[in-house]
Amino acid sequence: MTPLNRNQMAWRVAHDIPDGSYVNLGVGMPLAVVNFMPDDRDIVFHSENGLLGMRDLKPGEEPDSELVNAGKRPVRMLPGGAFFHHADSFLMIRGGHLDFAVLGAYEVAENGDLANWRLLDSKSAPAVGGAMDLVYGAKKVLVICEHNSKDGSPKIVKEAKLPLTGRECVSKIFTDHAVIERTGDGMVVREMIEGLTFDELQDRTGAKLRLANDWKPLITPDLPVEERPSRKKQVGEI
Amino acid sequence: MTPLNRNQMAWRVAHDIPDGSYVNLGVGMPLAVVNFMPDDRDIVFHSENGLLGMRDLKPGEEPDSELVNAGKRPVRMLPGGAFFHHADSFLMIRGGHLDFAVLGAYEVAENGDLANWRLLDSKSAPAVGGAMDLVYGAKKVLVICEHNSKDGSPKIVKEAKLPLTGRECVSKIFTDHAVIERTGDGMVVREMIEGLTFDELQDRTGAKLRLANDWKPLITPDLPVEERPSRKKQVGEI
Amino acid sequence: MIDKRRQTADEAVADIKDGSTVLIGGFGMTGEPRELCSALAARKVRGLTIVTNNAGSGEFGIGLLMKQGCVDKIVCSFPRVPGSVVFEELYEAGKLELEMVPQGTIAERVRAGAAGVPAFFTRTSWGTPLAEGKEVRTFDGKEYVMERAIRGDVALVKAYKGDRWGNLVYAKSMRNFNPVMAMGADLTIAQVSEIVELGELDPEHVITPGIFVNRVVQLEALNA
Amino acid sequence: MIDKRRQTADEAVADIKDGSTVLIGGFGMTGEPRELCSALAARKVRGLTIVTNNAGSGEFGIGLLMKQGCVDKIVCSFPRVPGSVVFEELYEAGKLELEMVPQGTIAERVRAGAAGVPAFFTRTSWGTPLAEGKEVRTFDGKEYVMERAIRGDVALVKAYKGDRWGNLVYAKSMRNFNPVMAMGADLTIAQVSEIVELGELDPEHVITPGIFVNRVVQLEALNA
Repeated sequence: MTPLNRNQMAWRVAHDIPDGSYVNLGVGMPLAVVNFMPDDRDIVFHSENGLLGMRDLKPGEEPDSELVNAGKRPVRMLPGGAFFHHADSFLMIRGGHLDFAVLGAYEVAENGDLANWRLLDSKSAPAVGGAMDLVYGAKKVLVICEHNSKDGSPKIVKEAKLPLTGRECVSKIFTDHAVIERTGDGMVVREMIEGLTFDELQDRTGAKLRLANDWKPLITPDLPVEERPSRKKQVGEI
Repeated sequence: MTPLNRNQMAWRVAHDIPDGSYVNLGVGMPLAVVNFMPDDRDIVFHSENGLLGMRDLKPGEEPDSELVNAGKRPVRMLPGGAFFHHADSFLMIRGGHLDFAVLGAYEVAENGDLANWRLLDSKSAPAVGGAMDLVYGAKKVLVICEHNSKDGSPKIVKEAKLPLTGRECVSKIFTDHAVIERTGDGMVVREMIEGLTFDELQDRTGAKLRLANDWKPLITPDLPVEERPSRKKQVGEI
Repeated sequence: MIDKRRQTADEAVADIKDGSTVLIGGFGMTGEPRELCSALAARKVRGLTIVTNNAGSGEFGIGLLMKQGCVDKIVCSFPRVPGSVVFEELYEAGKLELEMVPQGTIAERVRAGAAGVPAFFTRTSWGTPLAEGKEVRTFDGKEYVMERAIRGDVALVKAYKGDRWGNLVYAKSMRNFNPVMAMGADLTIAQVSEIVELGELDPEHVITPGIFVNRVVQLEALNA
Repeated sequence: MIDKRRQTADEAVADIKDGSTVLIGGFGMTGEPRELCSALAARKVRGLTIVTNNAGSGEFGIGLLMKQGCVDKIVCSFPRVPGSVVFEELYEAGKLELEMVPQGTIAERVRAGAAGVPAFFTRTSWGTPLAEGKEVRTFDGKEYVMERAIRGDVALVKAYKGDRWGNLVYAKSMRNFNPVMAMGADLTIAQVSEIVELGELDPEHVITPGIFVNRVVQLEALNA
């Protein structure tokens, strides 16, 4: 059993987003999703700092300090893109105009509660950004996160203990182990990585899961994660 | 004693507006104010349909059906003008960004209440337009109206009987007889036309007036009103 | 591929249902999406509530929608303009419900609906008959009226140029209510004078980003 | 004649008073009106409340304002970014009050202040610690939090080009919070890369109409 790496998780999320969608990617792991969109889909990426139709720079492309995404990293614009100010940008988010938000998580509860902005033991200042806007604004909230924390504790829990970002807002969770959908009838496992049994998955999960009758193996291409020069992790990168 | 004509009233209002002001002109008589602005003043006219920096067409200038003012009449733009949509236009009005609104009136009460959108005996539909936005939004509301209705009844009254546009909102009234300012201490006559006594003016007025110590004669140039082909008066032209 | 282009006004409005709330851009005849209104009128839909600034001139566009009996209720600020004969006849005959709303309050209520704001407070209309029955609340010593958001099932708008992603730009004062209405509905249909290639509209100059627009149809040329 | 041009950043900020609420545009370093902030910091004003998205990087711009002890309180959504050392030091020492506000709620509260809306309802932050102490109200079966408008005494913004009437255009993502903050204060001061002749900015492309802007000062060239 080999859990997915970050790129494979991003790839899996990318392949869940249908052609023609308007999508916001949260800072951190979600930002990688843009790199794995299937070529045959027109997806319009929204960045809360006022961009629609952005993409990551191509290798070797010159960065422009005036053209950055919500993670403050340089991007480029596709033909058909548009710039707008923050009030209009959050009108889009809060008014239900985005099809998907992809967010990281510290905890997702069985009822869909999400906590992803503040740890309890943190002595330093909190930082919420646009997460609380996105959780209620986007039509569907997709979460991308490791199935378990480094200490092995589950991120999908019975009840969230951390300060919430939003209540009952998560639609689907993409982890390195599984794809799990929140339904009217609880958390349903749609896909699991090969070599993992449902009981093993349940053991690693705080919330009660149910295996879909038509569940599938969670298979992605090999997508090695490049070593990047280490840098101080930004708050909000989950 | 010769009351001012409409052009002279508009001229007098125009000369009350200082250089650098942002001004909205209501539909009807107020629209004439734009024609009499002193040349040495930069005044930016706002039109609620989304224009800043408009002027009336010059004689012979070709009208453009896509470039009209709030009265739906063709205008031109000055260098430095801008277009914007209705929500932004009324943000400007309601957020206190305009220095002056010039409005017509059916009645102005002693306490500054204004009625200018609906007659009581009207069988047809009311029409409010942007008047209720302007009365509370502009820093100062200037009223331009005849001193008396055709039947001789005063337009400046003790208490308004018609449905209000706004309460305690009028700053100054420019009639064909006088310039009257609303102060913390009641209605004060600043200017009167020559040949009219204060008692005569008070007789033609429903509200209690007080003559300013430093009152002046109300003098304007000769500004004959051109005969225009008569047309059905628009609702809201007061 | 995202392609929001439609061939005709008829095709663009084909699935609008009876009883819909329809936001309509324009200010008088300037920027009125006349052909979309006419195509909708031709379908003889029934029971519409329309939200717009004026109540149409003549028997085309908004006037035709009313003439054809499509409209039960109109929400507007200034129904009567020269030529608003259809409105006047229906209104005086009691066949059309009118909700009179100050012009800025229409704009702000529609923007609120677009922005996920269910209600807001405004000074406009305080102390007047148009505030009757509305909640009044005092903030910092001044009274304000609570207004509810308006959300459309459909918006019909007119723009100058558009592209297949639904990005729109306007020409001069035709902008007026169009970008506001375009944001405010579940299904936004734009008629434009010209559909241009994707990328021809400068991203700095797009006024209505395509995220708000579902269908774009090219009609007459501007000023034709 | 309307001439909002000022010669230097120092001149532009010379009369900003102690205790002012200052709205500051920008998103991280992009679009941050750094020179205006630095000029204000050099005056060693005291007791400012600043409203902005991030809490500065390094010891310039917003960071310098804090470093110089000008700021008592910061209202922002995401204080910590790489290099926000001044903020972190002051915050952890209890020398800086922080009001944490969701990013969209900052934008909407400032816009409300600009639009004469004293309060509005939003779903954002409902059920979270950031809604504690705020009024919650149900509309159509869903709970919303009431948020109050923010109004600035001063706004400091950065734009690409401006003219003597105060019209502004931006370049790409430097737009961000700048047009919002520009609308939201009694005194709005813009630093631009280039002041152009009146009429050079196309009225279709103006993003911040001059009505919102009181002073314009030309500083460094873009990307210089």
